[in-house]
Amino acid sequence: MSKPKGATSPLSLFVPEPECRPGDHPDFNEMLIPEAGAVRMPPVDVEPLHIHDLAYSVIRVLNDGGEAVGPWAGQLSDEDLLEGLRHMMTVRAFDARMFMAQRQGKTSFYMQALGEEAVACAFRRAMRKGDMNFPTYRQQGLLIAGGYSIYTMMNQIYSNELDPVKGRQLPVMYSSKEDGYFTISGNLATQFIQAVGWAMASAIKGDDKIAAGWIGEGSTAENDFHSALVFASTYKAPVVLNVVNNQWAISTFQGIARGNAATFASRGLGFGIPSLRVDGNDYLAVYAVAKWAVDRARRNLGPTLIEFVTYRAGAHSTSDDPSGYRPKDESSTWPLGDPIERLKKHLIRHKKWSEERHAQAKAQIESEILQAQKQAEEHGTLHNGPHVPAGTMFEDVYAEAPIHLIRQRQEAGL
Amino acid sequence: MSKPKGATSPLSLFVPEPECRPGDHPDFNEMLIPEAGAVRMPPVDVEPLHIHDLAYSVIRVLNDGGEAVGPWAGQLSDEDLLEGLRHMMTVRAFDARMFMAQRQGKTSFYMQALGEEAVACAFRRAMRKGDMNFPTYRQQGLLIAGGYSIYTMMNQIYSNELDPVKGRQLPVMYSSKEDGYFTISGNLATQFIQAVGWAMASAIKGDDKIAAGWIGEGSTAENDFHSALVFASTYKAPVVLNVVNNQWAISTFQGIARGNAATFASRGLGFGIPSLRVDGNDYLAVYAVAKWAVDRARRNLGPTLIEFVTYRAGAHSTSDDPSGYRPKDESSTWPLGDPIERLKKHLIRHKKWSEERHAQAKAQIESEILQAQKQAEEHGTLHNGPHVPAGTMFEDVYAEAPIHLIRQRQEAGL
Amino acid sequence: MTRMTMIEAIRSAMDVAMEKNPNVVVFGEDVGYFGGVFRCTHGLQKKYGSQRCFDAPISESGIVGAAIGMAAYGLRPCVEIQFADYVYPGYDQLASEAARIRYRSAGDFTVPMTVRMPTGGGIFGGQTHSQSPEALFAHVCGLKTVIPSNPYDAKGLLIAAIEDDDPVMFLEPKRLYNGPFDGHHDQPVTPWKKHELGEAPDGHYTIPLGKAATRREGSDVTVLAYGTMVHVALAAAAETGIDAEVIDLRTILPLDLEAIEASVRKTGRCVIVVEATKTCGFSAELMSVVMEGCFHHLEAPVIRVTGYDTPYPHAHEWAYFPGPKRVGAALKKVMENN
Amino acid sequence: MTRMTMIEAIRSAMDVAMEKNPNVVVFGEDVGYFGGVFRCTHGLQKKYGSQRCFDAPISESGIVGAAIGMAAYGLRPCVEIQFADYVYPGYDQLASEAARIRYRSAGDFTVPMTVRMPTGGGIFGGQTHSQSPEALFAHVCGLKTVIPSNPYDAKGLLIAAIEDDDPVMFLEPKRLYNGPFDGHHDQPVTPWKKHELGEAPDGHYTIPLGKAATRREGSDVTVLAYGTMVHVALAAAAETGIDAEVIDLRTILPLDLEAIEASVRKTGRCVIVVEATKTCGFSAELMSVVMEGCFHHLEAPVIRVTGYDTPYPHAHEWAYFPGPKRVGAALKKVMENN
Ligand SMILES: Cc1ncc(C[n+]2csc(CCOP(=O)(O)OP(=O)(O)O)c2C)c(N)n1
Ligand SMILES: Cc1ncc(C[n+]2csc(CCOP(=O)(O)OP(=O)(O)O)c2C)c(N)n1
Ligand SMILES: [Mg+2]
Ligand SMILES: [Mg+2]
Repeated sequence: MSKPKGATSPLSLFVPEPECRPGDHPDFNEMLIPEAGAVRMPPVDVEPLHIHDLAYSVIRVLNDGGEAVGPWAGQLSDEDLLEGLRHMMTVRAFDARMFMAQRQGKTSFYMQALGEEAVACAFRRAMRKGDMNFPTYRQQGLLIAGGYSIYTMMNQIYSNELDPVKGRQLPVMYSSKEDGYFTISGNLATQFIQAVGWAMASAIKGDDKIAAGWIGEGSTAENDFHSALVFASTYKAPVVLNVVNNQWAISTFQGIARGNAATFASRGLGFGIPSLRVDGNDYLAVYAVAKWAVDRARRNLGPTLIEFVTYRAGAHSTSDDPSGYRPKDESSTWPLGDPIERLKKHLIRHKKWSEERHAQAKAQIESEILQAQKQAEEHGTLHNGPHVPAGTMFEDVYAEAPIHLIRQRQEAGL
Repeated sequence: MSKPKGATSPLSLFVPEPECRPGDHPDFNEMLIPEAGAVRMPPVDVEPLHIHDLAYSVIRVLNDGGEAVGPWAGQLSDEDLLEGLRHMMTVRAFDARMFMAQRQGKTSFYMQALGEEAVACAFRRAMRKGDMNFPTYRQQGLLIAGGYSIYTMMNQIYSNELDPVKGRQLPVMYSSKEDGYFTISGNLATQFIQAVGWAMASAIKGDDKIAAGWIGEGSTAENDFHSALVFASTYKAPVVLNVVNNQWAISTFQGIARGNAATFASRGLGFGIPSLRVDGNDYLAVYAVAKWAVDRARRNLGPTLIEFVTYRAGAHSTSDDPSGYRPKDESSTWPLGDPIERLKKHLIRHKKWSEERHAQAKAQIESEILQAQKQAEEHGTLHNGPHVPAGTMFEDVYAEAPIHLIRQRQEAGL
Repeated sequence: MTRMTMIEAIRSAMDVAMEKNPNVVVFGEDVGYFGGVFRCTHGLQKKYGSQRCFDAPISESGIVGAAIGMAAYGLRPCVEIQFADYVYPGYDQLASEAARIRYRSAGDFTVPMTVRMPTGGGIFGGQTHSQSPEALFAHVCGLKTVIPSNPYDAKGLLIAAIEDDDPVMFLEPKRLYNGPFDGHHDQPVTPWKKHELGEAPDGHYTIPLGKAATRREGSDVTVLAYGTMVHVALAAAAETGIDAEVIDLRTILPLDLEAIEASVRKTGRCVIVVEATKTCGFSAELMSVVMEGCFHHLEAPVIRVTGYDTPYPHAHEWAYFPGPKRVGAALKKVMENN
Repeated sequence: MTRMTMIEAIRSAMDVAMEKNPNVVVFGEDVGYFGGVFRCTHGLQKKYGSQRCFDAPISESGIVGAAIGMAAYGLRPCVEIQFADYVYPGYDQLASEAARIRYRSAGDFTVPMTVRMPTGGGIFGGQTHSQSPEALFAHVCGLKTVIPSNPYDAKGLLIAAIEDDDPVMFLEPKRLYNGPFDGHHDQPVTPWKKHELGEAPDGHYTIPLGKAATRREGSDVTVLAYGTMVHVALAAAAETGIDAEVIDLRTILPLDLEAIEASVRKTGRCVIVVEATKTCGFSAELMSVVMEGCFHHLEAPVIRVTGYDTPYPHAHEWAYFPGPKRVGAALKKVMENN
């Protein structure tokens, strides 16, 4: 083939890279962070086309001084906030304890939500009993803020004889229909479209329950993210679609999933879905945006997409060591701060809290957790047992065991 | 569970419905159709964020009077246009003939591009030898405008002894690497991400070839549409992503795939991909937009998403009868007219063409097609053969047949 | 009782199930207003409204994924995949989710969902309208898989599938929609209206999942088949004069091991006839089941007659299709072999 | 020659292939800068630049689909799926596209692509980090499937896979990455450095796809196995004292029918050991192959030892895993049975 006329210079592949890698000095100067209070609050029945800007900004309520400011402020009482603080502190302490338990060989695996506690904890507050979450492995805050028993969570983590899922799932893969917490999948993104289906079912039945789907920013690249948006958009499903952008997907920075787009929230625009970005480390902002979206869904106005801008301060899981791919001090330079510290500062400033009470509360929470842990360990840990009897592994494959499974179980002598 | 406080009215499922169904009087009054020439032409290296409006408008060149107007006009010579007209007329006549051949029992199946001939024909003109299309079953115009042999196409349609794909594929599932036409899949949307991969390969090799992916508006709901946008966006792949919105996906109107969004083009916005909508029945506009996008790709500026607004004037395929789901006269009320008529009018107005020459050309094209058809039928039709020998069905599963296939072939005695 | 085609039987099953239980919903590509490309859902939207029967976007993974969510809520979705060849985009939702949810949540959540899809060849559909992917479901524990061979069974099994508390893959041999095609493509097919199994009750009835039916009793050899191949096997038996016992498995998971074992132990010989490609297809599982349960009774090696391990070719439909000639040859061979 | 772990062998294979052919590119989730969660691609980005080794978005279907496009262009992509359990979103691209493109275009386009993925259990990974989905590839004609059991083979087979002109699924038993695990989870594993098959040439060599290896010659019974189960079978043979011939299939498609038939005809007995779930797994195909090729030589029914037909449970890893005890019992049983 002859060289075509007008040949241009050679192409080359663009491969996005994060601003810094181990050894570099992290800085987030490029990151757009509007002032707290700067972003408007539209009515929930706003025309989606009219709020494209909200997908490119960041809704924030708490300012650097710890004041709650702007149109999204003022929705929670001091009691609510104190409770919220306690929830976040519980998640953090629980995580620390269970991380340690894994290190001590009491289970196989653990995943923390360190630094992103506000997202799940504040969101949970905007939901009602009967609503259903379709969480990822990093939304333990939904359970804890919903009052679920940490003792039961530990039993699951230890796969012990009291594990409600009978030792079948990896640690943190909880399930509680009663508490609006859909059984977690090890397969990323699958639950996002299921949340939409659940919400469609609620609408079909003329119910008033809504669903919330959860996904990490890295997992938005998965195809199920698309089918969720397609179905949510077409049937105006009463669902809130939550993208937790904690900047990292194991070793992969968010630019690999985000590509050339400015934000993950903007992925919703092409579907006519109101899409908002919120400061995920700001308990008040998360709550206000969650409430807005939940109200929309409940009023049959359809889906909302929310991007929570936060930072995965810990390792991806106990199998991961982030020092191999990001600077050690990146976490401490994260410009949106720490969600617990920020809410604490706000409450102290308002004289509803103090360093002393905080320290006390922390100690008390830790001792409650220790208590629960001891109790749980009495019922077994992964490698030492006891577990539910091994024969139960043949159950629940189907409602009733078919003949081939009955035979296999007999053969196994279990 | 007690009724939660603040219970709202019951939800209900929204199921989009087209404006009219059989028996209704079709009207497209709701459809936004800007004047020809009204939409600006940005430079190819424009910042994607600055042209969001182009995803919500329609780029048009030919006005009702047949004049070419506005910034996207003036890119093609009269000779080009005369050739383009001939391409479109050939596609239409070819389709009519092959549709008939199926009805006469000479093959199993056929799919026309009636009413959307401009899309593929004009797009092809913007590409170069060496570039690669990843077409759907409705882009026969790419082959015909590229000078591919209609005789060979017929051999494929008849699955006869000269069929280049050896009778293995349904009619219209052509393949020609030489002509930049990727082997068509019966599975919708799969080729969209493959186009991106091909383009990435070209970039990796420092080549100057680009790829074009093709998809129907209904198929944008498929997940592969998403992975294509994700990969194209992340690696700035030199690819043009074409959505042919012909309003229908078999019996399903475009609102089921589009949902609450204003346009299919807008699906690209959340990926930072320049996204344009164009009058798909306007040969000049299609060419100009295609050229813009191809130039972008060739200059390593990355992907472009194009929505071609057109209308599937015929049945979905020979297996379909649209009178079951849409008004019979919907096609004739389609406001963007017929692509052949519009280009013809333009050329006549410019005195480059006449009704007589048009009639002559039509007759000549039809006789060429008839000629080719006779020749093809000498080499067989589906039910009467001859085909390539049946034993060839065991070939090309792998580069070399493994032992189990050799044994199966022996057993079959073929 | 009414004489019905398989399409009518399937439609009637959904109608009966929707009528009986308001939690049954039906959706899929082109299934709403139009009633499906094979017309299986025709009239359901009109009767039950567009909240219970509607068109879906072209997204098999979305269809399955949304159905899982609905089932977890408490509905009983019965969805259509337009052709079995197009189920793969939904395969992750089936294999990783639908099949696993009861187990991984220890029964906290369940997925009472039915996924219907036309399967198999014989219609000149080429490689993407002719596939038989049942083995890919059978290998995934947690799924059930049903493949009826006639209108009576199709209706009873589909109602049972919809009422089942687990995810059921319901494969409809499309070549049987209008009559009991036996592979003699050059002969007219008897319409279902003239076939005994074309008769079905109008109302509600079920056929239990996991029970095979003996279509022809015989003492020479057992033929294990399902779907279209049941009719091919019956034709081959008639034409060879070999006294074959033809077993229609009806559901391949759960599999009626007892019926298989009883028959093969009786006849001492077995031919397995499956339309799908050979390697690692369900024919292999049937081989294994016979080996494990009947080895000492076997008088000859079991033979598989299947589709070849190539994609389904368009022009060579009949060279590819495992028709009565190939099955007859296998019957003769298995009888010779001592 | 260097002593290497299986991870090092796999890395070395990619290194050698990339060095030799500039058209070889490597990508997948976390494989670029970081070098993969199992570190198999560690150092490749540094050596070959980010245009030839890079991170992919979390989209298995995108990874496979893009690789198909690249292969059609003329590259030889070797992509990683982080765990075999996550291949399902890419299954449509594999089954409907990669496997079909040569056939449907009559060789006009081809897909010389390798898809690597860690497979199997034994690491307390629970049901989504322990699966063995090879049967789902073996049933799809057009794909090849390789499962090595040691570093030497892994390197030679992976180079052969990358240089093969067809799509190859390359399953890496993750429990073997660091040593020849034989199922004795309560005993330390010999590291590869101390194992003869841990030694591999530094440079280029290939092992042909489709050739089995006899790991232990024997006359009592043939054991068919691959991946981790090869080591389990060897342990069971040693422990029972039964003179088993252990055949490591290495590639299951193409399958070395001749080696299987020769061995089973010699021994007259066969045990099939496969980690995957039983029903319709590759163990069923092996059963069938033995039935078809060796029936008249068999002195006892062939036995399958496999994973049970349940998802892979977390806490009951060792009750589930088909270890040497279960294999030993099968060996004894097959010897008793006459
Ligand atoms: C389908 C699938 N592919 C890959 C994985 C492996 N994996 C587990 S977590 C993870 C990263 C997810 O990142 P993100 O979505 O950002 O969530 P985060 O961990 O940051 O909360 C990957 C790739 C998986 N679990 N499922
Ligand atoms: C994966 C898959 N699902 C379903 C089908 C069946 N099918 C063939 S064409 C079609 C409609 C496609 O509509 P659209 O994308 O708008 O393209 P058009 O036919 O209008 O050109 C459908 C549903 C298929 N071929 N592949
Ligand atoms: Mg993340
Ligand atoms: Mg269309």
